[in-house]
Amino acid sequence: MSFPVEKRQGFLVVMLAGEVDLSRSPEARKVIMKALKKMHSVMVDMSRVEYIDSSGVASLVEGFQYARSNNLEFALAGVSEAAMNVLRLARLDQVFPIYASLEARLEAGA
Amino acid sequence: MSFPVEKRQGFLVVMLAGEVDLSRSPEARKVIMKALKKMHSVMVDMSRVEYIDSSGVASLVEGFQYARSNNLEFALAGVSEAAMNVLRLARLDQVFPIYASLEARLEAGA
Amino acid sequence: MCDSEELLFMRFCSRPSRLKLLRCVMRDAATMVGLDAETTDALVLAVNEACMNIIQHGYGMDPDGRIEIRVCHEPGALVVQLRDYAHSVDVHQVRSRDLDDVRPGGLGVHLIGSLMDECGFLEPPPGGGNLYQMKKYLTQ
Amino acid sequence: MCDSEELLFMRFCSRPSRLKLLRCVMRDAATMVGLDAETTDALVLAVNEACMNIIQHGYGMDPDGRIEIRVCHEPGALVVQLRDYAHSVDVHQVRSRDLDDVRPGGLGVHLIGSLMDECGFLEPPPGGGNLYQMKKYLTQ
Ligand SMILES: Nc1ncnc2c1ncn2[C@@H]1O[C@H](COP(=O)(O)OP(=O)(O)O)[C@@H](O)[C@H]1O
Ligand SMILES: Nc1ncnc2c1ncn2[C@@H]1O[C@H](COP(=O)(O)OP(=O)(O)O)[C@@H](O)[C@H]1O
Repeated sequence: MSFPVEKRQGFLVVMLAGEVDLSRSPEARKVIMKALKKMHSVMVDMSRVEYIDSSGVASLVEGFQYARSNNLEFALAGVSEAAMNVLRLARLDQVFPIYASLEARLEAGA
Repeated sequence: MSFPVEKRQGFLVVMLAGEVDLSRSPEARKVIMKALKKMHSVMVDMSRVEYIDSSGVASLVEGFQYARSNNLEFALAGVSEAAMNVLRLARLDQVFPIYASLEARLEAGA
Repeated sequence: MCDSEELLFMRFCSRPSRLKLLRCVMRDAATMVGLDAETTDALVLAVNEACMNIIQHGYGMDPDGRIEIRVCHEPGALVVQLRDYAHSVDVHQVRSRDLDDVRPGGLGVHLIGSLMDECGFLEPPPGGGNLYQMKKYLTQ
Repeated sequence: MCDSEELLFMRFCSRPSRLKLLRCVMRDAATMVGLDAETTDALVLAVNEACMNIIQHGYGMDPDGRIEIRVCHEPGALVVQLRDYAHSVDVHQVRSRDLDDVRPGGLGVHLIGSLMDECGFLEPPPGGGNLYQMKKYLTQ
């Protein structure tokens, strides 16, 4: 069970869902890095994330850093309350670009 | 947390709900027997029973027997799939009067 | 040291209020080995009944008895072992009432037998008490 | 024999796939002592992080390490003890990265510290390994 990826305008949208814990975060990391390595900007749809632990968060940080050094956009969208709590505790809510929804970013254009 | 009882036409309706296991079946038994001892016919609404074990079933059998020896009606209504499976295994689906819903019995009249 | 087939080992007290936790744990163990919903319900009910019997008959409702459960994933079967430290069971006493003789109680052993593929007491373990084993076959 | 304050004791292997079961069990234990949803989430996350650390650092991802969890309901607190059989931890190494130095990893210990009221290693238990204890105070 991998996480689905969809092309939406200029973005590859990675749809994380369920429990992104140590057993699933390697998959999340793989999907995110694969999308970025196509030199594509990436949005992570986190609306259906029910649980994320520090290993899941690490996958996001790795994507964020890779994007930054390669001049790509990397953003989170529709972050669920459960995930947002963890990002807040890690003070990463101030680091990642976070949009209320995919649409909120897509409507803003390039 | 006891189980609620409601007066509906000639019946006292006992509304079991949730997990009627060894920790809750004494409560179920008490509510059922109390209603019967008022010399009232009793219907047990089982539509919201998520789990029932043999101790919960024993409470029903006790009510059924008491009603029979005292010429009262005792019936089950809207039995959830989870509860019906257990009644079937205990072959009690052939013993208890079982109605599809409270209304099904009430509409039939006295 | 850690038996790779052992899914989990849990110890808890002989209290009715612990059964909910037990069912939750069993449900998850079942999900982990890929049991379908119906088989999971059967397993959960059977293990619950077996624990109730320990609480009610083994420990006579004393809330401070110790119960240990071990769930192992063997090739072809999920194996559940329940161990108690109560007086030794007389296995001939362990049977349900005749189902046609309707009266409260006397259903647990029948339910377990209907729901599981194998069940029964194993050799009394060293240190006393009882060891009860149930198996649910895993169909591919 | 059965400590009346012990809610549960569970043993499982150092596999990431076991964390789901652990979270489920912790969630139920929290419900049993009446924790609210928010406190429960905090507890579950903290215990998950502590177990991850044992799996990743204690056992270096070896899937056959043994982890034991004990949850006790003390007056005023829920106490969680995690015991492993890995090499003894150098407690001075156990700290998260500076949060401002953003890089993958290095958050677990910080999360645990933020989420729990007390946490830390106890005296190494007889038989080796480590004993890590966390407490969540129960507000009435
Ligand atoms: N773990 C046990 N320890 C001692 N006796 C037991 C145990 N399990 C079952 N028994 C015996 O078997 C009988 C039948 O059990 P069961 O079918 O579960 O019905 P019930 O528990 O309602 O009596 C019990 O009444 C008891 O005498
Ligand atoms: N149970 C443990 N056993 C050994 N070392 C540990 C343990 N827990 C934490 N550590 C050490 O503390 C450091 C910080 O842990 P943590 O904040 O969880 O971040 P991370 O696990 O991502 O490195 C780890 O890198 C490790 O060196």
